[in-house]
Amino acid sequence: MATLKPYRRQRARGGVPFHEARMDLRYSEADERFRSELRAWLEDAVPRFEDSHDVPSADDLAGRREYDTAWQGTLFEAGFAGIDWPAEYGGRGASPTEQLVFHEEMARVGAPYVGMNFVGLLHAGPTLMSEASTEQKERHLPRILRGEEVWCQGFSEPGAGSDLASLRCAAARDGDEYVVNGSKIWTSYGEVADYGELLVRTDPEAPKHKGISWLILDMRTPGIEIRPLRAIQGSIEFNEVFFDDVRVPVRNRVGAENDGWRIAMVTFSFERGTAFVSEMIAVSRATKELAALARKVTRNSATAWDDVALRREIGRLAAELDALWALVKRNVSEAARSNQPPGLGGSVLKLAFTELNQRLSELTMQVLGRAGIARSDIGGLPLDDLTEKALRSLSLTIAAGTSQIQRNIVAERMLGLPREQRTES
Amino acid sequence: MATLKPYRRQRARGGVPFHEARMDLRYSEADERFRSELRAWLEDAVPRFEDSHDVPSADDLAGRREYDTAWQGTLFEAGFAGIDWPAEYGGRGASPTEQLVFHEEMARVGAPYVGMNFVGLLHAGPTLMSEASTEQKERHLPRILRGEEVWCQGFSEPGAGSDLASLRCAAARDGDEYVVNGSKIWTSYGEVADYGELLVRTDPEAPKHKGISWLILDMRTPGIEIRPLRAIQGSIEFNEVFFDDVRVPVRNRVGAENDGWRIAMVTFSFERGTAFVSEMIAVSRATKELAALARKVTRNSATAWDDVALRREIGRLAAELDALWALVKRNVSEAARSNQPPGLGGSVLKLAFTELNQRLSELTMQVLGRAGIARSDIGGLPLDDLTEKALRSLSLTIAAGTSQIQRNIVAERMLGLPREQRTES
Amino acid sequence: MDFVLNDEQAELQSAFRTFCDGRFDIDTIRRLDAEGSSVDPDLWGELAGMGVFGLRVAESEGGVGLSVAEAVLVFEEIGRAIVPGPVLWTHLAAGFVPGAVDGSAVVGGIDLGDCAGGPILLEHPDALDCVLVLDDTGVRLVDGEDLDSAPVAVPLDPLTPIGLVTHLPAGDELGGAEMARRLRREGAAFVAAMQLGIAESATDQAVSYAKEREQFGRPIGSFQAVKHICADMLVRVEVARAAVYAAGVTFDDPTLGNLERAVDAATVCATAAAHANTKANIQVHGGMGYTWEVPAHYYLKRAWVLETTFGTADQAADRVACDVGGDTST
Amino acid sequence: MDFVLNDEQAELQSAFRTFCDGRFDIDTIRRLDAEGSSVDPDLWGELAGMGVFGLRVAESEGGVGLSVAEAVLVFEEIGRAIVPGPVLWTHLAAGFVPGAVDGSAVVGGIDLGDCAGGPILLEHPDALDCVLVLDDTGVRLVDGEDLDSAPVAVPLDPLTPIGLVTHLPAGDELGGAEMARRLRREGAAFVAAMQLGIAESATDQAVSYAKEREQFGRPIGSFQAVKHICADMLVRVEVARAAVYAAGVTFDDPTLGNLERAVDAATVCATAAAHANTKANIQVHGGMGYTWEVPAHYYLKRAWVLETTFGTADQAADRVACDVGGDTST
Repeated sequence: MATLKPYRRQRARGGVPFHEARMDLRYSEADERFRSELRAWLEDAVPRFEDSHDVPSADDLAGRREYDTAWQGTLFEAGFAGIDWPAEYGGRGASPTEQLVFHEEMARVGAPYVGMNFVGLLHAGPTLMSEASTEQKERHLPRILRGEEVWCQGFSEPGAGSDLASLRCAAARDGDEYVVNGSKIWTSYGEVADYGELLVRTDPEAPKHKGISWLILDMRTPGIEIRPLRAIQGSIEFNEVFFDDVRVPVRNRVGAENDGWRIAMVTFSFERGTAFVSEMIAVSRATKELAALARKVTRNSATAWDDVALRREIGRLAAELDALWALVKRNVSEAARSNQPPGLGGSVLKLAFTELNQRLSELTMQVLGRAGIARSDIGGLPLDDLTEKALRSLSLTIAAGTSQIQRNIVAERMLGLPREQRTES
Repeated sequence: MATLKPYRRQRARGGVPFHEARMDLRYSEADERFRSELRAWLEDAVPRFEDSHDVPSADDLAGRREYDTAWQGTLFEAGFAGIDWPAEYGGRGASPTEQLVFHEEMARVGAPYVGMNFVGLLHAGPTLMSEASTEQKERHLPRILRGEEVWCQGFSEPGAGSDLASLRCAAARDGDEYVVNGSKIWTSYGEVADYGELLVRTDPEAPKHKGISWLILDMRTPGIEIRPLRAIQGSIEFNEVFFDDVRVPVRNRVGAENDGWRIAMVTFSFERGTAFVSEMIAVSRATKELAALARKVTRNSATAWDDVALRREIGRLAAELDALWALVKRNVSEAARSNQPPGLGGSVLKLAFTELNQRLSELTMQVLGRAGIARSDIGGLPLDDLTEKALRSLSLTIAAGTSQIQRNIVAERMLGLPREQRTES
Repeated sequence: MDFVLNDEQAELQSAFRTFCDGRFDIDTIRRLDAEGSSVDPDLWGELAGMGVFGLRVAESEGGVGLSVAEAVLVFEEIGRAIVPGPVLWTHLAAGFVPGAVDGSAVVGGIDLGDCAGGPILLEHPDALDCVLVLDDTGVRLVDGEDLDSAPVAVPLDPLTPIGLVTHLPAGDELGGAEMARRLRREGAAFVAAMQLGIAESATDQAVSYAKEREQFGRPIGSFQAVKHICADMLVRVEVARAAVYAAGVTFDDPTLGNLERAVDAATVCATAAAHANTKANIQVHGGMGYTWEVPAHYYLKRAWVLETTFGTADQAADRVACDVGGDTST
Repeated sequence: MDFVLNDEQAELQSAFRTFCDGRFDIDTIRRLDAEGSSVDPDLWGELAGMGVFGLRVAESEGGVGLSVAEAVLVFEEIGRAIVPGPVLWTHLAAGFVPGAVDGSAVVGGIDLGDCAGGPILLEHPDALDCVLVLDDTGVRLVDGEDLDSAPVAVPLDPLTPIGLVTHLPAGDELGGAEMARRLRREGAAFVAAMQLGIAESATDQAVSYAKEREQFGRPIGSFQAVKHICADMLVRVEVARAAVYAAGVTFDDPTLGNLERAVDAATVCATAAAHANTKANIQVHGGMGYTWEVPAHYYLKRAWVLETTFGTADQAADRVACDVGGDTST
């Protein structure tokens, strides 16, 4: 008769201690040693950094650049920049799980956020590591880690959003230079960035995915004009960038000519994989703060907390966040095992997390009630922060691939449903 | 300077009393007279009918036919059959608003439901009135009204659901007969119906919408085989019907040969327009009963009613139902003004009402809690009725055009969005 | 029963829509935003000239003499055009606050029920001549000069500047609890009408963008995902419209049914429509949707402000539940 | 940290899935339904032989000696195959109710907390040798012979027959409040595992139907409306899986965190996944979905039964909220 006993015996025979062999959520001793070291350093470093640097306002781009890069430099000096980057570029060469510990500890003490180093550290850097020439890597990676180079992204165009591959920004070869004409949009921090990761069309005759190249763009090159765009929450978060005969050396191309689409896809897998670990920790904290707020805010004779419907939704969101955090750990474990960037699981995470984040925003506005019509802190309520987050959350189901596009990806690539009948010219 | 005053003055000048000229929810005096008459009759007729007829069980199809047609006959005798049908076919020739009053009063006293007369009274009958020959109308319409003819519907096929126009059930012309071969599905009460409204393909070569005809099928014709299908709630609600050389006289065709698709569309506008007026009244009553139930059901130390989340959802559903009822009145008013069957507004109503109905079901199961795992009345809880409704509600977003198809209709025909790229062979 | 607009009502609404299209087009909204002014004297005068404030005041008293059902049609258009300023409060005040009917007095207001337990916030504080104050016991009128408020640096809706009231004098009593109840009920109905207008405008914006914007070689409105978002927007609008118009008609003919419940149903449905549709409009617009390049954000923000004006949808749903359940305890 | 199944765990799960595919295929489910029997002695024996009841009992006591995390994998498959019968209660009883470990005693159970205020209902009443009864004060064992119940003519789930308990004797006390809490917590975790399996199976069924079924000349799964329904199903499954496996791992290593909260998170996510996915599966199947021609309805009904077994998702969410808010009052 069939039995499940062999599965127990087999393991016993293998001689591997039971608790090490199985699915495990516990950080390793090495991870915990790293945590202690980092925690000890942060305890001293964060207050010291905050004492010597004023937090700039959202509109002060130069100030934010200065602040964000200074913190990155501080991390680098202490050996905490690029936890999972190879040591040869100044990284720590540690495991993905240590990277996770890093995020946890940074969030725990409320250390400065990655800020303007976002594109360099999380998009361009990993792409260069995977696809660039040795010279390109040596030129840029250490400077990104040290906070000496700020990057921005030039992928989307006004006419090429969800259909990114239809981009038209053209790079015509002229000797050992490309001459770039066209425009890009959603380039965060374009005004103060040093470099941009730029997708251009190098072969207008080829099928749309086949004629694209990936360039390193020096943002100080003549012919670049920047028009700031105001985001829903009111601050300037991104720009439209216009290119008028902008000359980019051919040696700044990453990978082969016309192979840029494949390279960009590498970036997206990073973007979808771990990009919101920090945000997730922030949201987890926000859920706790919302509960505390709900217990304080009175509405008529009771508190918002006394409204079971609101309270239960806080519980639901917290429960789902716990689940998503476990899902991150699974994704990280898979990445660690396979030594590959996180895969399609990132789309699942993005769909679930962005929707959860928006539900949290709606709930926050409900708890705030009438006070939420103001965006400056009054009556002891952190309205500035909460309303800004609530408005900002509306971008989450759009930026970096709309939820509609993510559902297509999940359905077609993970579930194997037939591809959309899309016109691919 | 521009001013809105002329709009007031213009009306005053017109001499029409203010309260009669404007948008109005009040039934007319004629409607109210009809209501009094009907109410007086029902007060006596319903108990008398119920005394002399046992309510048959869900599985007793013959019994249900007998019961439903007997009630229809009773209505006819009293002059209350086919309120808005022309007098020449035995109807009352009254207005759509009186039809609405009829539904309200029937629901108010819990009179027997239309039941098996559904297809005849609400689908086939109106279609015949609009499209059939005088002879066909005279033959069938009075008998439908008197409860002497029960109809079923043979439109969908196993391979033609949402894509109804791809139907393949073939009718080959043989002299003055069609020879029908193929199968149909979802024919409610097929076993006990006298006639069926049948869509068949009469020109296999034509584009799919162009080769369809609409036939009156005598269900006693040889060659018809019926396979009952069990619905999710457990009872036999519909059938698959197989046709093996079934001969239908050409004179039983309604409208021109190959014009059946257009005629079927007429039916659908009825189906979507007023088909759920009775159900809506039933749901409104169910909401009230659910509130009463929630106030009785105890969960630990409190009642379900004490759970604000559940109570608020009851309030939301009731509020939305009020709105849908007003929407019905608007649709009926429009139909009365234009003397046309209800239009696309029916798709809006169907989308909103079916979803609301399912939310009510979910809420009902939540209020029932653990008791809902039983479907027989126990502990004073009407579990039989409530669980049956909850299960049955799952069909609502599918039957008579799925919600997905309804959204296509709303988007394409009401909002003018571009048509789906569907292969139309 | 004839629950569709009659010709005159349709003309009234269409005339006011034409007025708004001309005077409160999106460029004007952007200009007012840039100038930080929510009440422009010229535009306010034009609103007064149209009769918006005296819409329900008898002709003999300088008003237009329309019914609530017709005023609802006008407020639907005010919502559709996100007309800024304390239009609703001034309209509510017309008839008993001198100068309101012809707009010469700009009247704001505070429903203390909305602020219960939180800071007391006043919309358009700098533009007001006087302020109506409602609470459970009655209605008071406070002179704008006598009330102290600190400006809130950033309001949620750029076109609804906010002041934090630091001193609220007692003012003059205008009426008791019954009058407060009536004003709240009327206010809630007109807020629902504005939310309906916002939900409609969001639908129109999304649908026209979906028809124009191409991706993957086709208009995005040909993709089912976008198409179905738009269809659901229209469903919410039609449901809300039925509820809002029914509430208006019930005001004018209270024997039709429970007026409070009709208003609550309008609040529940119109709030849901405005909230979901303004969000869906942003989603359909993609990246552009969360910038100030397209007006979608103004609509979302206005809808959020209106959600807590004269009571929330949750409060309305709770009351409807109690009515359905025959629960008189709350 | 390595939060993926190791090879042996994957093999364990796959072996048990193969077993279920063979023994509890849909024809068997239909046969049991037709026969009105939820506990077939031969199949029960095979479950016992596989070690399902003694999964977590030490080998020295006749069990398999696996951990909770691994038992969770087995219960996920029990859910996926909608294996009928009181498998969970007998599993929970193994180790302290004689005969449970080898299936020779069929053990049912009642959590009086689930029935609070309502009728006391017992699943599979005719098949039980004895019944565990949990309440806040402890755990009792009642002999099946001593308990009176009236059969309920129609159960919600055709494979979960129900009896209305008319006489519930005191029985023998097996343990106190702490034991009751432990059994409830374990029970809730395994229910969540079964709901996960149901949600997965519903997704598989919907996806394969969407690939096969053609309308308008293409598989319905090529339409975005259907495609996105399926994508959302997978998202719910993956979120639920993370929560359910995390709860299992936390049982085995309680120092990882708050065990009650981990179980509650699993309940919230797995209940939502099973509820929404079984409903979505019916919608994707169209007309067929609400007939007995396809198994979709069995899954929906089982999911509904499990929703009120060892506490509801609402109760779990309320507890998580109190934990997040530091509210110890409830």
